[in-house]
Amino acid sequence: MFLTQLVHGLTLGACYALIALGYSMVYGIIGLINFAHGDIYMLGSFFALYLTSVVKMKIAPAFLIAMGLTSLVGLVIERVAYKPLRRSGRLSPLISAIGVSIFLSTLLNMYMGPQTRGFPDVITELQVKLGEIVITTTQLYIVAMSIALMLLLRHIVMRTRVGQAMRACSWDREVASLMGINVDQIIALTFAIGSALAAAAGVMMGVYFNAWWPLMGFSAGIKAFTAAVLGGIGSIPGAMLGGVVLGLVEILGSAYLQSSYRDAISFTILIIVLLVRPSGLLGRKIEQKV
Amino acid sequence: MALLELKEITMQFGGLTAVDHLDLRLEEGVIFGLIGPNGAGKTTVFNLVTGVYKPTSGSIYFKGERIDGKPPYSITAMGISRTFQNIRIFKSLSALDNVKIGRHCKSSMNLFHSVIPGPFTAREERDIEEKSMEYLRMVGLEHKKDILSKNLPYGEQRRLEIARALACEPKILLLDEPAAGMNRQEKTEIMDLVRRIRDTLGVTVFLVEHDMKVVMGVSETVAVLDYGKKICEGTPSQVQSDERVIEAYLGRRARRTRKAV
Amino acid sequence: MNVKKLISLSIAALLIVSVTAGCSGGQPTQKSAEQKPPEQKLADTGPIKIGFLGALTGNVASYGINTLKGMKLAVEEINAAGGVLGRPLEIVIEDNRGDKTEIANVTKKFVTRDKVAAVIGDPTTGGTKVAAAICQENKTVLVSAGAVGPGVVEIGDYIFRDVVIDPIAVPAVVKWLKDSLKWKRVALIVSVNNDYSVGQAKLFEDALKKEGIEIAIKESIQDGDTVFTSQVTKIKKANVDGMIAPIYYTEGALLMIEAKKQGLNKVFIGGDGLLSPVLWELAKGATEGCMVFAGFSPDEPDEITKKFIDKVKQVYNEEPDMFHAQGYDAVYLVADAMKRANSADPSVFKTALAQTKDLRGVCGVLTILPNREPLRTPINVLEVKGQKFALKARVPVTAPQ
Amino acid sequence: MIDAYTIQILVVFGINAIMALGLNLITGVTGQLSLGHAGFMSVGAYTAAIMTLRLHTPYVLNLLAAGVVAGLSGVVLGFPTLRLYGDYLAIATLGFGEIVRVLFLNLEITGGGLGLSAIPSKTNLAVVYACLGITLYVMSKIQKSRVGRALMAIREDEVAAIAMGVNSTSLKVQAFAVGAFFAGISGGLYAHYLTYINPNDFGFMKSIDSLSMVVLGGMGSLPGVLLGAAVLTYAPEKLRFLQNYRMICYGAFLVFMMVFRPNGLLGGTDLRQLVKASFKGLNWGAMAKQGARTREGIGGSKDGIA
Repeated sequence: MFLTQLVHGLTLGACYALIALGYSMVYGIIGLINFAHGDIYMLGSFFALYLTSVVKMKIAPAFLIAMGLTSLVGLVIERVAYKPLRRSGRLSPLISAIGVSIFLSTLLNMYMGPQTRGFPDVITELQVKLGEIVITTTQLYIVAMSIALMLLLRHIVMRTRVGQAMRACSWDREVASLMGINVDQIIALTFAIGSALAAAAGVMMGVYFNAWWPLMGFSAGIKAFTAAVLGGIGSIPGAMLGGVVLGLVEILGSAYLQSSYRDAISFTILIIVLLVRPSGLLGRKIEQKV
Repeated sequence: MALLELKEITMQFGGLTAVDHLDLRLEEGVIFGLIGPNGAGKTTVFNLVTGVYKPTSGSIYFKGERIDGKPPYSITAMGISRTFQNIRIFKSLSALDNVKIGRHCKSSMNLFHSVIPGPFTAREERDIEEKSMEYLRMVGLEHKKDILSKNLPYGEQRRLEIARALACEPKILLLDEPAAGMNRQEKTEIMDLVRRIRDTLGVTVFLVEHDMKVVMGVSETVAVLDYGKKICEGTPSQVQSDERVIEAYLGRRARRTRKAV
Repeated sequence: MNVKKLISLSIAALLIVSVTAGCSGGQPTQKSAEQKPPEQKLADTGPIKIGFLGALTGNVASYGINTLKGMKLAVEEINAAGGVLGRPLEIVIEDNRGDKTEIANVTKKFVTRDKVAAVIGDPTTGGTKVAAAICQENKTVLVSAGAVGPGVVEIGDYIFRDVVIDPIAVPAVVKWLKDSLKWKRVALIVSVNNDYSVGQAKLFEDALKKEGIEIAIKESIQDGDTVFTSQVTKIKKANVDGMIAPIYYTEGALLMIEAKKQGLNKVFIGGDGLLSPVLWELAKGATEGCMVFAGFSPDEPDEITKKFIDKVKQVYNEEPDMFHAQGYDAVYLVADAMKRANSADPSVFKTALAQTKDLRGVCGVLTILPNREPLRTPINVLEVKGQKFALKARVPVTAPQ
Repeated sequence: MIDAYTIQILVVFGINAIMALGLNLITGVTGQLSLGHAGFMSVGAYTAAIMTLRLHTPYVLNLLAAGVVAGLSGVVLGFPTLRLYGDYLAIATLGFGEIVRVLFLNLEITGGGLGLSAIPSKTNLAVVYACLGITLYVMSKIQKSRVGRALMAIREDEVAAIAMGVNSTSLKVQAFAVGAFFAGISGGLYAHYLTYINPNDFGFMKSIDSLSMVVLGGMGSLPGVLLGAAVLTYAPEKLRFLQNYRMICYGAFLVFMMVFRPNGLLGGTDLRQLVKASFKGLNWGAMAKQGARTREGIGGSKDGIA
């Protein structure tokens, strides 16, 4: 029983990690609490749903096209809703993000209806049995995907020129631009990558839970925010770790404590973790330079 | 009894020792300069005195009372106030409001007083306003009281920060590089101001400065820090002729230059 | 100082007033037209207005949208047949997002600006309670299509509902479970943030206790959840005869998918919250055999119901669910009362509404009891078979003493 | 001339404004981003409802108790979490709001998911505006006082504020307590107005709504917050003619407003300035522009990415 729950917890954690990765990346670079991230995730999932069920595409190409389309939408959103606000504190873009979130979710609500929709059978589900635990192929895909994307992302940020520019922008945008970095371009790129990651998460989660609905981004956004903060804002391995911890806490909390208190349990643990480590599990310590 | 006394102060950050067994004594009414090359630990000393850091070992006494380990705000209330190396005024508040916040520990209205009006609160508010204007006048900014402080020119921001620190009516004022980034004219003005603060208000001044002319011109006693250690202390002329000081400044610079080449 | 304070406060007040003046000045033409004395709306030959109260966006939008679709069909039919008292019906549509404040806003708008004769909705019990207080105060009839929880009609004599109410249905169904299916040990699943679910679960608990069926395990979910793994694992371990799941169809379908994944091959039974084609559209076979009790039966329907099902399919290209049916019936219930009372004045036709007896609707036969609670008989127990609900049993109910 | 629908909107505006003014003290004045303000409102609403339903206490007492209990919960939240900075604090407050919601969904006394109904309808326009008046008075007094200046100092630069002798932890807790007190009052008004409350009514969206009011109006500015509350209460109603497109337009409207006035409608102006401006016949727009602030301090944690 415990091992089964553990497997479920890890899978759910990998899902949260997937959403949190893109979130944390955008967050790390422009410091925006992007409440629209969840809705971008919903949109990515929608594209995949449309492509697989209406266009009857296979999942692999649908997955890639969904990521591409979503990153385009991400670019547009950045240009329209965030770029004009780059110099105006941190709460104005936050409200703007809420506007984008309401816009996207009601738009899809209008075109698709509020009903939850299932994905067609796009992945042949096989089961691997290890004693009492049963692991499905989808679960394996999700865990593998989130680890792969984390490594890829970390590679991009730490080892490439673009990543170097991103890190420069995250430390000090003005200095970065003085160094000849095109800050606008880098931020746009960050958004594109972040949105593509959100889409990847959306597709995987949509397939795994077999559910798409216009408001699915709302709770996903909160979970991503929570996972990112728990792991340490801006830290890519932190987002991964935060997601996994959150998933485990949710599953094990509802299995061994009270399932009706699930969210309260996970937030209590979050607050306790933050009190012990005020900048998250893997976050850099905030130094108040005097 | 010295006004401020640091005994055997050591401060370590991880493996780095920023301040190393430092002893300092400031008598009441002096202008005391602390100099040293970059990274010598001058600002750390200020942070230790004001309670931002807690020393790894050693003790700090103010008016005979031990203050290390106390929270910064209560150290301020006891009569130590400071300015910052990189100006830290309250940018989107007016110049007058900045100074009024300096009056915080000299007034006592709490939340309830501010809501329930009475003769006491009115009197106190009037007192805050008058005193704050006095300090603004002292630094020559009385005509700019309603201007948002971030819109003031650099030199005036520095002076505003000093006025804010004075508004606490400190026994001792810690100035962290008050002349940094100023032109000659402004530097002379700052030196005048420092002298006036001591002469008219009787405030002891503890000064960290990079600019030799300013330190030497205004201080009565100067101490030199190098790698967290005090290597010399005396009158400006004594310090200027001290071998170790010259070595710390010039010798190092010479070594560095060689390395860079 | 004091003068300054006064000035600043009065400026603030001025600001409010100017803002609110903007509020009320918004629709001057409309208002002057509607500021006529209230008798006028009842006497003239204009359309009889019915307010639709429900969410078209937000979390509970699917209930509101389908209720509205059902209402529209009924109104079309009635108008095509000459309307009520020679006047056509007209639905005033406003979205409330499922937000209580907006529900209050919309209801106030209905009763004061639109001067509707009746308000139909809200599909949720909580929303209905907020709206009911306002309707009662303003003497406008409210018929809830969906509020099944307790404490609704008690709000006042203008408040009605046309649902299968749980206090009557649940004991009957539990008795049937014991007698016909021989269940002895069950799991109870409740969605804690859904008032429908919490209310029905409480009734189930009482009824199960009374019938001597053991609740082996009680598990909680939340509306909006997609992950039910730990709940299903625990239920599977509890080794029960069946699961009682008074929850809505989306969570129901996802829960049943998870149950099938984990090899929990026991039957779920739930209330009309589960009655939606979403069950098999989403769950691809995982819901096979799942049971639902409701007043509405798409299988072996009578004439009226069959006509209704065909019409929904034809107009909206979808299978009707509970909300379509309740919305549709609510309009007929109101129209019937107006006809019998020969008046569209709420204070008059509410009496006729309270005397409704054996009204044939798509959800069965409806009688309003003396305490203004509806009695629907029989209760249909349906079973998911392939892509449809098949009638499994008809459980008769009688009015409680 | 004013019909019940208008009164309804005015009451809702008043309740929203009281809540937003409370949040403004925490976020706008003190600079602490709070995403759990609805949690305080919820505590207030439930306090009032439970008192009236179980103890049959008088209305005014219920309102006061709603404020006091919510204020205490602000202190309880404040002490442990105010050691956190920036977005770490934000998520802790969000967590608080969620914990309160889940707790109320599970407790017996709060009616769980069924909520509490049949709360006597007592709140009317006069009461709401009396409360709003008191709130405005208190807030304007606080903002102009020693405490208010210290709070603003914390927002501008906490390190410097402490160096000026400001006990920032204590003051932040006080700001949370007062902000929560008024959220509690608005919760009490809400409960006695709608007569029915449910934990889900005080979710994250409600917190976000009031945050939007504060930011849209202009943080720290009392008329700004009033205007923000008015606009965001009125806009969804005014947009009703758009039917299906209503919420889509509302979302676009939020984006547009922020892009158009990044510092809020009246960002950076305060009552005093407005009074002076209106006397001297100055240009209000210029005034706002002069006062416009960038608020880098809030939630600012330069962490970089790794």
